Amino acid sequence: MAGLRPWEELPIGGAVEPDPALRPRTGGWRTGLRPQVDLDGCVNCLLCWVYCPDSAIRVVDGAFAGFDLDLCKGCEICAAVCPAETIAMVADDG
Amino acid sequence: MAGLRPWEELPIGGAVEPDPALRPRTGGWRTGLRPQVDLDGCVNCLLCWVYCPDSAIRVVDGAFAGFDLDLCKGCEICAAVCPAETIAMVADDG
Amino acid sequence: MSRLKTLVANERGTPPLAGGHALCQGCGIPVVVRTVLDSIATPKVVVGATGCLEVATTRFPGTAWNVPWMHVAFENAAAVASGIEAAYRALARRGALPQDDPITFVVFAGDGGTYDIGLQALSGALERGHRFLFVCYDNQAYMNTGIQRSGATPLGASTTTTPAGLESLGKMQRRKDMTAIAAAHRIPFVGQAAASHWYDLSRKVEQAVAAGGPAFLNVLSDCPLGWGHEPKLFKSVLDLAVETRLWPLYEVVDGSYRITYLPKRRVPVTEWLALQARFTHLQRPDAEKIVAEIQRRVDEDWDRLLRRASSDAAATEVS
Amino acid sequence: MSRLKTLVANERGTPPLAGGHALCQGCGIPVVVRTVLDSIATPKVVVGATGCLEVATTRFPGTAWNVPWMHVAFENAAAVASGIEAAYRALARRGALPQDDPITFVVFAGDGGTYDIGLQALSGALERGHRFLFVCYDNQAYMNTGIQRSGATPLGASTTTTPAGLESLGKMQRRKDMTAIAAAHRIPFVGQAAASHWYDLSRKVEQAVAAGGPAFLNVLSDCPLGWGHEPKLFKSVLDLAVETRLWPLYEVVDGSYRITYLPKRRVPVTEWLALQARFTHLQRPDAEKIVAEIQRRVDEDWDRLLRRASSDAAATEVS
Amino acid sequence: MASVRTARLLTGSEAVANAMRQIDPDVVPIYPITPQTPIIERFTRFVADGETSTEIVNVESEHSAMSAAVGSALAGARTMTATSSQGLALMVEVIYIAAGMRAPIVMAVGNRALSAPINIHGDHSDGYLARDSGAIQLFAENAQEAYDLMVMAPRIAEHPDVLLPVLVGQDGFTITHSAEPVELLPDEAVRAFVGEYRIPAPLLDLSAPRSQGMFAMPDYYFELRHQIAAAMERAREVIEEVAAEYEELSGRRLSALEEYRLEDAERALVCMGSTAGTVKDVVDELRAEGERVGLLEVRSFRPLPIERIRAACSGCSEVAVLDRADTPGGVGALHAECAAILCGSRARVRGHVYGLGGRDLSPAEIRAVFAGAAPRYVGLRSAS
Amino acid sequence: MASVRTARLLTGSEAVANAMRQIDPDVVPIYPITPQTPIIERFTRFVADGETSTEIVNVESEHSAMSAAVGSALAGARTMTATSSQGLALMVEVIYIAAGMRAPIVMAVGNRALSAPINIHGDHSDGYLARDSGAIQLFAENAQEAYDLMVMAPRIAEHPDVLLPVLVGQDGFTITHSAEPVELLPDEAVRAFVGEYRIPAPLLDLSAPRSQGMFAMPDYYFELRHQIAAAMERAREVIEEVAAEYEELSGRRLSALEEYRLEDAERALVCMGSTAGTVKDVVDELRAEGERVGLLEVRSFRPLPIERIRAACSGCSEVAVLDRADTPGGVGALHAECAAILCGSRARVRGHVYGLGGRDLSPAEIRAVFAGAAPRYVGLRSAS
Amino acid sequence: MKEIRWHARAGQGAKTASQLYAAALLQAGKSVQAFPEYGPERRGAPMRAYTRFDERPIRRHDAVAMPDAVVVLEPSLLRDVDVEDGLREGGLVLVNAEGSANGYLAVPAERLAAGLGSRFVNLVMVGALAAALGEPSLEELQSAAAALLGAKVDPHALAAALAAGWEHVWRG
Amino acid sequence: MKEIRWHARAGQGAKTASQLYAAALLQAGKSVQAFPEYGPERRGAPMRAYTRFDERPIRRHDAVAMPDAVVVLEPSLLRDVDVEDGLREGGLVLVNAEGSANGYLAVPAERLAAGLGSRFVNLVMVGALAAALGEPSLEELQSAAAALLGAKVDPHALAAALAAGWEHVWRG
Ligand SMILES: Cc1ncc(C[n+]2csc(CCOP(=O)(O)OP(=O)(O)O)c2C)c(N)n1
Ligand SMILES: Cc1ncc(C[n+]2csc(CCOP(=O)(O)OP(=O)(O)O)c2C)c(N)n1
Ligand code: SF4
Ligand code: SF4
Ligand code: SF4
Ligand code: SF4
Ligand code: SF4
Ligand code: SF4
Ligand SMILES: [Mg+2]
Ligand SMILES: [Mg+2]
Repeated sequence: MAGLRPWEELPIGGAVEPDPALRPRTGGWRTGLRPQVDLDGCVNCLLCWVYCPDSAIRVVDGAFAGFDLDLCKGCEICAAVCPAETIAMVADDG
Repeated sequence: MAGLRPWEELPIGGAVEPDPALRPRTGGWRTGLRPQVDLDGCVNCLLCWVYCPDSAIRVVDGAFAGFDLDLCKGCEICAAVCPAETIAMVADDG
Repeated sequence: MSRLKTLVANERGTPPLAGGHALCQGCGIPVVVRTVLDSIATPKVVVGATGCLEVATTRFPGTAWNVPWMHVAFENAAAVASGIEAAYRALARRGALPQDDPITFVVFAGDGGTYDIGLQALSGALERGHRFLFVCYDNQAYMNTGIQRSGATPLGASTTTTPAGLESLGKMQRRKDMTAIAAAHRIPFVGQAAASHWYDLSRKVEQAVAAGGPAFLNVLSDCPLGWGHEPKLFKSVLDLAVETRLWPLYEVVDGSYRITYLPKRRVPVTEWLALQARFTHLQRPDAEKIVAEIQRRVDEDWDRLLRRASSDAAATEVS
Repeated sequence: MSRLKTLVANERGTPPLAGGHALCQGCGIPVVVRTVLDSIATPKVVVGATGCLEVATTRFPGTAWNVPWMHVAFENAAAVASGIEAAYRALARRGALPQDDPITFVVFAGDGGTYDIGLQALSGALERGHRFLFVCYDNQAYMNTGIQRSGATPLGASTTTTPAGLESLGKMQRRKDMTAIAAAHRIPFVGQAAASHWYDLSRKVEQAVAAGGPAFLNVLSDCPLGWGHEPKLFKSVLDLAVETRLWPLYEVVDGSYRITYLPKRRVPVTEWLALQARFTHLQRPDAEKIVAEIQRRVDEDWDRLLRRASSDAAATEVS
Repeated sequence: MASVRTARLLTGSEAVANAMRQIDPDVVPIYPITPQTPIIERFTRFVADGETSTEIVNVESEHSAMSAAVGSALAGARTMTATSSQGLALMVEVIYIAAGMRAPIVMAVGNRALSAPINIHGDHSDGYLARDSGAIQLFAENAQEAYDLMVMAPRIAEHPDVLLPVLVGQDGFTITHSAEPVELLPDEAVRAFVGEYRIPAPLLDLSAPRSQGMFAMPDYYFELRHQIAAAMERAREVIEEVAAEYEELSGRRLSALEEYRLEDAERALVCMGSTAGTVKDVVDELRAEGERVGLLEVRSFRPLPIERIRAACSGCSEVAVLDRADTPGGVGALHAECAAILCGSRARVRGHVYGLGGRDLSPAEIRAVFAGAAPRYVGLRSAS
Repeated sequence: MASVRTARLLTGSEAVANAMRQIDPDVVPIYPITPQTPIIERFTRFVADGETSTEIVNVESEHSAMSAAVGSALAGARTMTATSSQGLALMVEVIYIAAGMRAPIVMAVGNRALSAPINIHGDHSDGYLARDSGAIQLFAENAQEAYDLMVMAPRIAEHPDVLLPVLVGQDGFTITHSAEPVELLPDEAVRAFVGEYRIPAPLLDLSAPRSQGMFAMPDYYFELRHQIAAAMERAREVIEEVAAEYEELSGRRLSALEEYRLEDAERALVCMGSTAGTVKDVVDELRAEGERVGLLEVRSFRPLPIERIRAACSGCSEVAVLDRADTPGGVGALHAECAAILCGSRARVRGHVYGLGGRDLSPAEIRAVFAGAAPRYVGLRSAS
Repeated sequence: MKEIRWHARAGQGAKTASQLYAAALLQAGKSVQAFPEYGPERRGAPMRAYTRFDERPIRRHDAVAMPDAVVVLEPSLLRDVDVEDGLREGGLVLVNAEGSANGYLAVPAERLAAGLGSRFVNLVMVGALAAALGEPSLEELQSAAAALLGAKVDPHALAAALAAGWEHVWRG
Repeated sequence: MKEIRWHARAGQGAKTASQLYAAALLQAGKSVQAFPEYGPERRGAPMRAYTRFDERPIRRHDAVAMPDAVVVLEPSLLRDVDVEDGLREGGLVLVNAEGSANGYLAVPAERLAAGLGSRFVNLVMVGALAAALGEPSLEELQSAAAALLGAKVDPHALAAALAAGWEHVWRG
């Protein structure tokens, strides 16, 4: 338990402020497949964004802008719900 | 606390079998009035029996048979519900 | 045998609940208990929640109960009954019951032990389908501890935890509709009854016991002390609750609503309020709105009930 | 702005619930949470019951929440929210709030924390009229502890406490109808929704927040682990629950029922069952009766719902 | 003890309800249970009459009372409640949580026996049930002390080094329902004494959104939970600081421990609550008879004033500890802890259990305890 | 410890579920909570497969689990259940009641820390919470003992002189989830060992209707509640009787207290549960190094084998007591009670708190405890 | 120290009587204590209350075992209850009754109250007790009653009831 | 005593591996212990399990701090987790990987399992570990697997997976 803080340094009652650095990098949880988009086919319906359980769909200026693979757990939901069928699951080699 | 039993003599878990002798004689709770019936007027509807909270209406062979003044608390409900108006509340002189 | 004769017969000898208990003069609870238990022909086992009934009938070493009776705590009567009923089934299956008679399990709990602190145990038991009859004697407040508001306390009532005062007009929330909540559990039988209407109550008990699953009865029961009226007004005050449509008598059988008593004319709720000291403050000028609101809700609820009952009746006819 | 744009806008910057939480791959819960919170424009304060959502988002010292969030225990989320809301009102009255923004209070609890162990606290809070939105993410079992049956588990489902086995066909009781139970509380807004139907859900959230009193939303949320299906079937399996009428989408506004989505055709429940490993044993010949019973109850409940909705609609038109 | 001249006749419940009125907390979740009910009844009447502006939350169970209190206190509102017996037992899960989340809730307790059998009278079983919870527990000797401790409680609970729930106990009926002379401080004095409610991380502070009530694995649980023990240590000093300040205001000193005629005592009796008053009379009598006896009245059961107990008994050869709660199959709590504290001193420590479920303790029985002639269970009717 | 040859690899949970299968109780109300859940999961699978004929009651909360258990056990059916942590806390009100009503319920406990913060790992806080309840509490050292104690438990609970709930504790995860060699007795042997369920006043006996769970005033409460303490005294002997009989059957002796190499020990350590195994290894090491050390493993926390503890430590000059639960502001339970027991002996009694929320206790730390070099809170990360 | 025991039926105001008597003594500079003894029984059931007073501060909280005086608000209780239980040698028993009652000091409180058109039988008995024990003064009683109950009831009615009992005994 | 640490993602069967290895050793007459280490994280998150074995009865229940061998079922963990943490001098690290992996002993368990048409990567690694440590025998492993998992899965498939791992290492 090296690196863990002693009791004197912990916040009162364990109340914490959010610190993104302390969140697990859940991209590592993927088990072989990752989503890939063919942007040409994207109609910007953002249904992938709505239904992604891991907030791994990036939206910039209201438009679909790719995947956050640090977060994406590879569930394939985006691929399944994309009405344009423009998301495919591909081998996760990285 | 004279007359009370020692712990060794109490039933397991305090489970008791009913013993009428240990019930309070609630007739003593009356505060001035007791019910009196004019049997002539009684139509044997037994509504007094149904609505007496203290089980103080005697029924013998399916017929109204007077009050159990050891139990009657003098609430006047019987008098109020008697459709024949044949129960009156009278001074409770002993 | 007439229903009344049956009741008398069932109580003969050792009545399930004996006189010589310590409930208040004129309390409505024993009327409910006697009518319910006398309407059941089989042997009965009774479970009680903490409350006036329990406290005033079982001071050690005496008891007013001549039937097997168990109390564990305030909030868990339905769970205790679940355990007893499960034991009964387990022992029956193994042929290990002390005797063969079929037993009817009856739970008595006040509105506090039903609407509030006992709701969860009840709801769970209803979902699991234990076969018992749960009877709520609803006197609209925690009476045993001295008249505190409960989920059953009606809008505007003064209680010791919602006292009318310089800046208060009593309880400011409507009562929970516990009968509707029980009905939403879709158990075989749910009924709403009143201590004043013995025949209706007795008939519902009979149906409930026959229903073959969990049954719930919500019985309005007066508390002269907490409502603030003379004991002798027992029947008047309950009758008025029914006649004003404030406490409709109805049943929900397998999910279908049926009104079992149709009041003749619209009696304004003010007549009911006027009988009880807990509503005295509603005669203050600043309380007019509350009274109107009470009436409005009574009307609205009654209309909804009529609607449910008539559409359910229509469906039954069709099918 | 379209509803979707609004959601996107509300999540921009620091999303209320951030990615990088530890819920399973493909879990439906975060979809519910995001849609609900993104549909609310005001600042939000969130209360959570123990369950997958809580455990997987708040391992000390990290948290996935960017909004004020509190968890106390499994069974008391509604009571905790009552206290927070009461504090808010008390401080507002005294002008002592840290800031002026109006706050929306949202509670998230699983079906276990809503239908079962959390029911009583919820019921009490609804009766008292606290102003918060209680969202049940209903995945039909205790998932956090490893898929045990809850009051929400449907008839026939195999769970680790109602396992299908040589002498068992899974859970033998129907599920509690929690939406109807909440509706029986006569609060301003009750809704039934599904994680798969984001628009319907989002619209209901908006209505619920605007309702000006306690609001309850029962949202079907899938659990690929507990239901036994591939994560990618998220939408298919939920869609089928809706289309089979097993999980109707409807709302109860001020006591009146309204169906918000009418499935096009009658899809048999077997289609829904077939997708999920928890129902595999229902393909055994001895399970035919159970399947028929499931279908019968779905039909019966749907008919009743239609009836309620149409008679309520008629009444609204009249008045 | 109040000076009789300026005192009013109040029950312990009324005294505490008045303290609450004067403190004017923001939120008070309530649920009735004998014998604390008169507290919340009296207090809601104050609210109904506009004498305080508190938000009352009429919850549906004690579990919810404490849960609502945690939510409210950590949201940023001064929060109080009250309970007894089964109510405390039902909410005890949440008392532990309140301590762990450092919620400075003040709760009046009308101490009462636990079921079964059900009994509504006084003993300390309910307080004992929460003795590991991390809540501070103070026991009043009489109605005046119940009032005084209730006024001190928010200052202790909310002290930045403490931030723990404080339970102010008074014996059921014996204090809750006994009318005694009670001197109230002026309303303004109480308001000034308790001051504003401040906690380090109010949930409603939107500028710093925080997650509260976290999940902790073995890597952090011990450290997080240890905050409570550390806060308790500090509370020992804080209680004395607050007591000193309160003495300046009221003339009454409510220390965690009261040593009564213990200076040169050979034999000491240790107890809590209303019994202490009766014992004082007996001590006076025995002293008059030439016996070197004294009383150690524990007012703060949690934190227990360990060092002071050791010091106070340093001269004693016999110490009899009275527990008003039983520990079947084990050693009574106060007895065992005093034994641990005095282990190694020259004192022989004895334990007695008494007064369960409202059983009276008579001066004659107290004399027997001092004389070493009392059985372990004092006042129990036994065939032998 | 199982003989490895005939043993199966089972977790503590599986071992206990198997004991339940063999006992085949009539009614088992269940509610899931980590880490006991595997017990009820495994057991319901036995039921689903027809390996027992138990009536499972899938309750909606632990409060109801214990309530249903009281109803069932007193109705006349052998009844078991299981819980942990918050579940035990939520039902603790009813555990007291079960004891007072003399309901011989057997409950498996996967001991776990209490919130807040929420933590699912092992410590003894939950058991400690119920230490005054009147329930017997046994703590297993490993999976084998969990099984053995579970088989013994009905005999203890249902003994006519006892009639109390029995909690069979095993450390969360460390035992519940650790697979170890476990020897099961033959099914018939277990059935014969536990025998038929008999209680003096079954509710379902219509021939003698009784009222149970009465209201008691101060005139009778003390006496009624005292039945528990008296039954606990008797339980001390009953446990040894049952242990002796069980030894004949199994070859394993599970006494209320195990003295490990204590004969001539100068320094003793006292602890409960899975830690005892690790301590035994350390004792062996230290003995090998020539140190006169030993272990006192408490298997029966309630009733605590008071006389035997006194006797076992009579020769020791130092006794270190390890509490796997904290008592903030007070003295640890086992520490305090051992101190009370040993008060007057020549032993210096020290207390340590360790292992909260699953914090590991290493052999090195145990050595430090023996050496008197460990801090009060062993294993706590501290800045100082 | 002096100790009084009050016997009545629940609902007859024994608790109020015990407190009022104490309040008046408190005004008179005494140290006091007053407490009721409840059971699960309801309105109508026998119950007791107690008053203690002393020159020195009262600290004890044990039960009143040997009262110096007993006041019986409800004569029918004489049937069921041993009102003399524990009474000190030479202790006083005051009973609400006409004429004489088992040789106890009878005060026709029912009648006296009725004569005033009031229900305050309990106050009549408090007045009677004060007269019998010689403390506190009628004025102290009346002013304490006004303070304790005056918000709900006309102080004159209170004063009259107290006076009626006081005078009945005083005049002998 | 020997101690093994297993690294995997939740759902990949590390707990089963740790128990199976222990069960086989138990059959072989050893004293054993196997336990997982859980967190709140779900399927996909890193987790650990442990196996202990010894000639003498194992009584200790402390954590495994210094394992003699580490088995990594999921190669991607090497990125985030220090698999060598606490490893004893000369301790063995077995990784499910092709070719070599950071100098650890690589077992292409994914490929070997796939080659058998099975998903039992964990069993392949168990076989490999047994071969590497020289105990228990493959037969003991296979019979333990049949006893532990045979009710749900075809024992031949289990045996094949174990053999594949065992042989891969054995053949070197
Ligand atoms: C956990 C718990 N909380 C509170 C109480 C105190 N208590 C006992 S009975 C009661 C009120 C009962 O009210 P209700 O159920 O309506 O029955 P009634 O008194 O009206 O008969 C209360 C608050 C208790 N016994 N247990
Ligand atoms: C009093 C209490 N009992 C049991 C538990 C254990 N427990 C924690 S979460 C949970 C299941 C939650 O189920 P649900 O509410 O449906 O949420 P989900 O896990 O499905 O997200 C259980 C049983 C607990 N934390 N507290
Ligand atoms: S769902 Fe498909 S079409 Fe819609 S935004 Fe996502 S990628 Fe584009
Ligand atoms: S695969 Fe799943 S987690 Fe990844 S982006 Fe698509 S929906 Fe999100
Ligand atoms: S109610 Fe009247 S008429 Fe009817 S039985 Fe009674 S006395 Fe007779
Ligand atoms: S007066 Fe009341 S108690 Fe007496 S008989 Fe009539 S109804 Fe019964
Ligand atoms: S208080 Fe009310 S409910 Fe209770 S016994 Fe008296 S009248 Fe009946
Ligand atoms: S177990 Fe089910 S509900 Fe829980 S996180 Fe996993 S998928 Fe979601
Ligand atoms: Mg009630
Ligand atoms: Mg769930």
